[in-house]
Amino acid sequence: MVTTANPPAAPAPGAKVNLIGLEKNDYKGNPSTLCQGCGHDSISAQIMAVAYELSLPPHRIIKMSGIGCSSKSPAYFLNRSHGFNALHGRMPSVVTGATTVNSDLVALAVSGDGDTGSIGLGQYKHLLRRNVPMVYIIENNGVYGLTKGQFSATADMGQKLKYAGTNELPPIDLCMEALIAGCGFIARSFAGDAKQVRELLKAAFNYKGTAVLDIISPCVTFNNHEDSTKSYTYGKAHEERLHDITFVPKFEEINVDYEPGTMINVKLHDGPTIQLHKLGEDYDPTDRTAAMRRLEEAEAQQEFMTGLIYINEGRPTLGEVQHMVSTPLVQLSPERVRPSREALVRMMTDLS
Amino acid sequence: MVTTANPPAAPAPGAKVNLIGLEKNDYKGNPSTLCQGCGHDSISAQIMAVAYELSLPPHRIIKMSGIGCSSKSPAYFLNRSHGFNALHGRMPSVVTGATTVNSDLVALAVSGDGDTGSIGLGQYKHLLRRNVPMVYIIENNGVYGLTKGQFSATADMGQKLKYAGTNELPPIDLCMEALIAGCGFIARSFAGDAKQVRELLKAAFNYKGTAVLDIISPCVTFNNHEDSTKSYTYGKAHEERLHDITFVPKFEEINVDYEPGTMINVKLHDGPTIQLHKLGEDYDPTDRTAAMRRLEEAEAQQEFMTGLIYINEGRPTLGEVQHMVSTPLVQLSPERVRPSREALVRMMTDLS
Amino acid sequence: MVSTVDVATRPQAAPDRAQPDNVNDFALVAATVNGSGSQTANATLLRALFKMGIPVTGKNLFPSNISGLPTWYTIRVSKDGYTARREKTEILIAFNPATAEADLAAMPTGGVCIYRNDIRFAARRDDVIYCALPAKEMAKASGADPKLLDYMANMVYVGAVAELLGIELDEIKAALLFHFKGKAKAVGLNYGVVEAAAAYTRENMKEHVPFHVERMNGTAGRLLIDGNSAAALGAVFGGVTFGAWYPITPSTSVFDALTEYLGYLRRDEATGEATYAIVQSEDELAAIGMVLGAGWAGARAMTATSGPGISLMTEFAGMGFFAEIPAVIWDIMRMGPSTGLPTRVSQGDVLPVYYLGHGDTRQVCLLPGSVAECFRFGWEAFDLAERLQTPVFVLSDLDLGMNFWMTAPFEYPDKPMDRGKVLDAEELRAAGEFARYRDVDGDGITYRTLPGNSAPGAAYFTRGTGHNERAVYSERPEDWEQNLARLFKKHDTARGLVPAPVVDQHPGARVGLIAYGSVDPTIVETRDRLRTTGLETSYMRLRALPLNDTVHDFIAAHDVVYVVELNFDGQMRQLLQLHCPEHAAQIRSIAHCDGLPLTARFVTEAILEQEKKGHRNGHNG
Amino acid sequence: MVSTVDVATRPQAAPDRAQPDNVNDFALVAATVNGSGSQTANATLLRALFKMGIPVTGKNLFPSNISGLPTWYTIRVSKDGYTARREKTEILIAFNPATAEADLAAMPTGGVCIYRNDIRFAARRDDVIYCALPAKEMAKASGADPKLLDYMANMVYVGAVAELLGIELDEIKAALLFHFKGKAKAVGLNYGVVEAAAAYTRENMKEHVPFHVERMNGTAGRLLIDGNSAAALGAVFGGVTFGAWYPITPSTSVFDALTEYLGYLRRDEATGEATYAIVQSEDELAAIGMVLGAGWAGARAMTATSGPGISLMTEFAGMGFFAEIPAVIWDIMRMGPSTGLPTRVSQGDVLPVYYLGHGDTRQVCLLPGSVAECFRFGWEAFDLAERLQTPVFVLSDLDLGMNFWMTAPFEYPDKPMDRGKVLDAEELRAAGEFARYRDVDGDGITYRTLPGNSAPGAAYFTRGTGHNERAVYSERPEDWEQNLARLFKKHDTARGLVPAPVVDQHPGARVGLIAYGSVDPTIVETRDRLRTTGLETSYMRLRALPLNDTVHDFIAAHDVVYVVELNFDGQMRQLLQLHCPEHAAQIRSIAHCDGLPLTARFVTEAILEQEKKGHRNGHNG
Ligand SMILES: Cc1ncc(C[n+]2csc(CCOP(=O)(O)OP(=O)(O)O)c2C)c(N)n1
Ligand SMILES: Cc1ncc(C[n+]2csc(CCOP(=O)(O)OP(=O)(O)O)c2C)c(N)n1
Ligand code: SF4
Ligand code: SF4
Ligand SMILES: [Mg+2]
Ligand SMILES: [Mg+2]
Repeated sequence: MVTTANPPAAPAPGAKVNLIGLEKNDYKGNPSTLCQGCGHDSISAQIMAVAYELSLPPHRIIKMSGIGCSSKSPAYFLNRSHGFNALHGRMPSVVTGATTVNSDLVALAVSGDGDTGSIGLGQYKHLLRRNVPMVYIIENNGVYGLTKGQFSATADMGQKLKYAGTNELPPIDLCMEALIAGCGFIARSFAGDAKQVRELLKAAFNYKGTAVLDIISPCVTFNNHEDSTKSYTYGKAHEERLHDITFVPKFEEINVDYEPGTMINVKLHDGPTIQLHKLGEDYDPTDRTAAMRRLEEAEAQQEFMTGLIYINEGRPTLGEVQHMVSTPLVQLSPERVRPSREALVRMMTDLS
Repeated sequence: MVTTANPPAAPAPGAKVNLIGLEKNDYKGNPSTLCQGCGHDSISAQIMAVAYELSLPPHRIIKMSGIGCSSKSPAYFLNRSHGFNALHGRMPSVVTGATTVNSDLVALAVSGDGDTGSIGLGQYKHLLRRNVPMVYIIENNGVYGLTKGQFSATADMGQKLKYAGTNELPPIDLCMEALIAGCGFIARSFAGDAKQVRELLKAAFNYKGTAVLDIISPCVTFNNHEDSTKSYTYGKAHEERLHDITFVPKFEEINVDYEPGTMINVKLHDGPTIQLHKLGEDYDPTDRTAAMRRLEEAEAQQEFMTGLIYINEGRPTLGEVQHMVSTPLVQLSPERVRPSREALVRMMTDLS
Repeated sequence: MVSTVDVATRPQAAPDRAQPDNVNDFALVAATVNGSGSQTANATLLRALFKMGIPVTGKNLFPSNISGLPTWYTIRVSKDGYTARREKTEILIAFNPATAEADLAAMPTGGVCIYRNDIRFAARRDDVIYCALPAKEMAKASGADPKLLDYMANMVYVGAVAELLGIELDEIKAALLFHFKGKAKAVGLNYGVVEAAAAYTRENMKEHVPFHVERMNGTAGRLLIDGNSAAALGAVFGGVTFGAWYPITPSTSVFDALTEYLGYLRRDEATGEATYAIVQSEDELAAIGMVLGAGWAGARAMTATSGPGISLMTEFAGMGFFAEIPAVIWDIMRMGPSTGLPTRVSQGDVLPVYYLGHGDTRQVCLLPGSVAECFRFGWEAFDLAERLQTPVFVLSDLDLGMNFWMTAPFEYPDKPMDRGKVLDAEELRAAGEFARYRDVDGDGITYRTLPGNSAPGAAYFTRGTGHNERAVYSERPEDWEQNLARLFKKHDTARGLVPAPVVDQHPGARVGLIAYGSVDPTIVETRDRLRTTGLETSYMRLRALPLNDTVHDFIAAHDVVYVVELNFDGQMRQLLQLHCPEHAAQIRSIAHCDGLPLTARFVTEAILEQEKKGHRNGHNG
Repeated sequence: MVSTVDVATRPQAAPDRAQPDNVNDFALVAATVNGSGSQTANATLLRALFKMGIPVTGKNLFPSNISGLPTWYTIRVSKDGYTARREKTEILIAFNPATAEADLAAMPTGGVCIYRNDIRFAARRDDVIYCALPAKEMAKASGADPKLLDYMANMVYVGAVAELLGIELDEIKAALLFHFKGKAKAVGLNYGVVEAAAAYTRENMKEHVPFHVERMNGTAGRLLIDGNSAAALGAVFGGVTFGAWYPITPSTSVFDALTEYLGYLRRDEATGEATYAIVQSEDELAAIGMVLGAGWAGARAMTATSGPGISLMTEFAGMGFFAEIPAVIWDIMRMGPSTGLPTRVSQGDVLPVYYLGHGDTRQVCLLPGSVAECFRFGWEAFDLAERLQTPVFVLSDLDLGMNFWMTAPFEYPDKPMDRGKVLDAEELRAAGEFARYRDVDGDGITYRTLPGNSAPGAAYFTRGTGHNERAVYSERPEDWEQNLARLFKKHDTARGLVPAPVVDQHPGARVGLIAYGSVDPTIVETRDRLRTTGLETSYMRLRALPLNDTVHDFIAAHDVVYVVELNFDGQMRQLLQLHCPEHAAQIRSIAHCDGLPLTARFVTEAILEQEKKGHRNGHNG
């Protein structure tokens, strides 16, 4: 958890600041060049809000992305964080390298359904298998926005698009893919559901492994007609929340108490809690088989289900299985990484 | 189905021949250069036997593979079939092109766990999504044989190897991957279980879409020690058959009758039947959710379950969604593929 | 309301009445916001001018973005028929507040600035003529659906420009009819705005505009089309049966057009079923894999991509070369390295594609220099790929591929399809013997069979590993050496089969120019300009790689040759120096690459400068 | 039983007793079956000879297969210290029935054929000396575990060879001790067989063998090691902290060794925790992606691969060049194109790697010519990559990487690590201003900050798209042009930073030789041979790309230079011609590539032949 990493700086007189003395403005990015109303921009807004609320030190965040409208969006938030706009579908490998050598960094990745589900599917699956510590947001609009409206691998079967015609292939469910790849934090949300996106993001930032957020994010230019399951209208009309989710930071007391059975508390590794308030159904996101069944159902019934689908902090992260020294590798002194003259002599004698 | 495609040739006097007048020898390949006792060789043997039994015309089979010991094996069977030893992990795309332009061909692909599960995972998943008509055999030994014993993505967690040390990552289950990718024929078997491999292969050759056979095929040189779940000894000791499977060609009458409930008959699109004789459990391989649950269980309990895990011929194949003329594209006459002089003139006037 | 620069303040520089107007020889640029539908307005102007018989070209300079960023569309009218880019644009349509200031500043003296009247210029120049248009009001007045207002606003400048330059309104109407495929309602709505804007301009613009167009006979029998559509149409007439692709700018429109044309021209009359298959793959690696699989099985298969996709195809490209599988790959070049500038042009993939693949590879490349050649190479590439049994790369670029160019109607293929050395079952039974990689004819090209061939001995094993004549894996040194030597012999055979350079040798010229692809129109204009300075030049336009001997002769015939190309590293210059080491030092590079097509002015000056200092092309290795 | 060619049938050609024996100047080849454990036997012989002070090299010619196919292991003993491959092998150990016939036929007259007595030669030559060994029986007699019988059978030839050539049994024993890391039981078992075989040979072999070895002082203070281990060790002393890789022959042993050495040398004494991380990736695309991510974050990161992996890394390589990210990529070159021959050597990736990536790219390449240089470049590559902020490719090959070579002990890095232009928080606060891609120092190399830097303004956005000095996306022509021009300026800066060529200029020599990498030993021997024919030569050994001016001077100083390399296309010759166009025609190519290391005989003859016909290197473009 990184919220209190930095000594609070002196707040600008009068300005409203967070725990580390930063203002909302310190989390801003460049003006967006995306289309007016693009779902991706509303997600960017939530990212900025959450980073501020959680008092994340911007310099410890790295913004990672592939290629696409979605992957452009890191330029539109957190200007005080380093960013890496990688190659199409290859962001996961870059994050793996960066986070492994510097465990102090908090990786926030933004990708698209094409970037992750089409060209990037292999890297996505192998990243999840390694449980690389990061927040992995998929801004899922069912099309290739930046190349003007072709079907992506998450487009629904039978869906029609102006130029691309009718999609005759079944969609890839990136949450199900994550689940069977051993991912321990899987959520689906909707760019139109700001509060849920925010709470899920907070939880994700506090999860120790790979946290996947598959957020339906309408492409207003190429895939926002009523009959598209990735449109605002469809989303607003059909979203089915699994629960109401609230993130409670570790320093906040939970003193309200609820009737038994109306809420599930999920404690995270270093303190904070995710509160899941029961809605229609009984759903336990810590039960992997249940999650699988529920995803199956939702797909079969074309149900737009959102919320925290699965959470489990049990698996070790890639960093953990590397058995590294606690100091981030990039901070090791020359002496610790270049063995001594004597060591070389020893090797040479052993070899001769 | 291709069994009676060719007019029977005149059988060599005295020689035992199949329906199309070919001898066992006509299905042979070059001598194998794999290690003595390699599981891959026993699978090759079953392929030759089945091709002969089903009277498959060799010239209509294409042998496709990637790179690896497993991928070498097509050189060791069916010398009278064209073969394509593609790039590491990229066989699926090559098969997609070849079968789409010539629907007369029967694609028989052999890959390895590294070829399919590591470098090839993306192409594997997208091929399955398209439901390309083919038999896709994965000779799964949990290691990279040809590069001398590194862990592949299907190696069990905690497994130890001489050079590679201990595997700290969870295995990828290529059957589960196939299932959620929409594959309609998914079987797991064991190179040591010749009969089951044979019957599954017969069924696979008669299935209209992508038929996946994940066959545990021990690497005697690098991964055959007792404590390896991919060893002969382990396989022989732990194999759990879901059922006894018998393939019944369409021209054979099924006249034995079994007590109700002891057998499931699965009819395939053009006549033949797969008979599943009940063993310990009630298992219906046509129920997708059940299949998913069963795979989950097996993985959780580290159970070595074999048999026909899932079958469903419902989904259209890639060829079907292309709405092509019935003649294979490669057989179309020049007149049918080069429009007329008049057509060009028309286009030119439309454009000016 | 309209600016009328009164006599007192009229700029000295402004054209003197005595001086005749500029007729049919100027350029205009429409500065708009992308996604606002200005493409229709620009296409309408372009087509109307074209139909008035005036030679035109349109170039779209657009951002890598979907909507909201600046776009510039330049239309050059040239009575002399020049179609290269031209720096100077005398007429500015300033419809983008974000860039209006800079656009105005960039105008030449005496130019005309047609602008949206809600734009306020901070630094108003007094050496240009202004024409303000109440675009928003007129758009509203049109009664169009609110969603379409921006779009309609652009029609306002169409009307104004037509009025100011004298473009015939009938041609505007005809262009709209063409654009909207005859849809009366759309045409009516748009044309209404155009007429109103024309009328408004007529009444309010008192100032004389010293530019106008006059009907002439410079485009008779020709049509306007973009290179990517031409390429797709060529492929359709080349009998393409399989296409696999992954979207990437600027190649996407190749497959958009291909899908459209195949739909018209390649369905069974009776059943409406397709005689082709198109697969949108998960990435370029899969796309070329599918294409090689299809080509191996005997289909005419193609893909189209751009730089990043080419990089991803590297491993398969090497396999195609080594396993000898026909395939056609269109590379619509954009600005690299890396993701570079997706919407800017370059010729930066020549060297990397020629050597694409690790180990010793040489790829065959075609270099179309016009939309007509895009069409021709569209079908010819298949003949070459199947004849040579190798991948054939067609290197077009964004300028040629995505912009409209004038052309004579395309010529129907002048030869039947060449399917290359394929033995069918009968031929094989007759021949008796078959070894996939045996050089029977001595041209390095061997015979192949297709899967499905029922003759005994037809089958062979295709592999990227070393093999002997019978396609069996072999580590024997002789087998490797012989096979690779044969592959390079085949490469030499290719020199004679690929389209030869087009040469215009000027008797006694000291200086030769070599160029290729979309740079051609620039060279045509450059040579005329050089001639006026007294410098006569010869010109060789390359149309393919590998190079052949005519290149030697051309270079040998001149004291110096300038290789003009749109990349940084002088990539073709390097290949020419390697091809003619004995002339390497007299081959000079004029390589420039900033995302824009080369202009005749730039090339002319670059050559004259080098001629002055006679400077030798230094160490570029 | 043993063949004793009696006097009557003794071949004329057989060495005349009068003639002295060949001492310390011959080669032997052990023809065995791979997977049979003959590597231990061969390594033992090699090491024993080496420890007797006799210069040796061992070359393993193995199949791309795990077990059952023919393998040949050649040991050359050379009192003169030559280590290149040598065609002639006077002593044959024929232990593989499958190849025995051909192996025998290939022997020189007067050679010695030591064979398993169960092998029957159809065509038995009478101009060689035979020594038959009851290998199977002796293996059984050893009482070893049946699983180990093949293995023990190989120990039999070790004993016989030792006896026949006079290799000291103590050194054999010492070698076994070294091999089995002192495990007494294994040593005892093997040595027992060796002794028995030696005794058997002593008793049964009556024939005089005209070859023997004598202890000398040619290897004092040196050791034997393979290039891949040396590379790994160099990386460890270079402070590598991150490695990502995907297995591929012949590079796999780089990471095997790296993992082993890091385990010894780079764990925290107290906790035993690692100061490094190694990830086996899912493919090479991911491997280089991880390495770039780590390099961007500030780590010294590397990967190792071979041809096919290089092809897959193309897109990321271009991005590394353009986004300016340090990375070290070892390419252990094998035979390409395509999958080619995984267990055969070539230098076929020079040109493709130098230009790796679409668009205008130029990669920095190091060319180690010895195991000592593999070690040195192992650490120096990181200094260069971080100094130049670009991927650095180290082009080794299978011969250098997988075979044992003699070397002096490696020298400890002679300079502290150069981490390049990295601004930390303090420096940045001091500097105040920061623009990621601004050329402050005029050397084309700009300053970078690492993620985690807390100073305001430290953050920037890394991208493969066009950008301005502040790393902001830009389509401005000037921005693109300036940035690319700076990248090429940086490339010129690199010319001065990479290891300079090693030159041995012979006063007045007409002929110059240029080579690189594992071809070096061949050139050393070739020059001696040429000298005996009266042809003195100069020699320039290239150690890196880009090339620098010393190359001009060298070429200019000679009438003709021969570029000797192990590929088909004369790849370095091409780069040299491009680097020195004014000398292009006097640069000749001696390129040969059949999977085997070049021999001095071949190169000598090739040069003499070209010298005779003075033929010029024609059109290779
Ligand atoms: C290797 C490569 N292939 C193709 C492209 C072209 N391209 C850019 S973005 C994109 C698709 C993006 O779709 P998605 O990830 O869904 O993002 P969106 O624009 O929909 O947010 C493609 C195909 C590329 N940049 N690189
Ligand atoms: C692009 C590429 N990377 C790496 C290799 C090296 N390689 C050859 S086979 C192989 C792994 C094969 O493993 P698997 O598919 O499981 O087959 P097996 O040998 O185990 O049957 C690898 C990594 C290659 N040939 N090509
Ligand atoms: S095209 Fe679609 S995805 Fe891209 S910015 Fe516009 S709305 Fe967003
Ligand atoms: S190494 Fe393993 S997989 Fe390869 S042939 Fe030998 S036993 Fe089979
Ligand atoms: Mg998308
Ligand atoms: Mg395997």
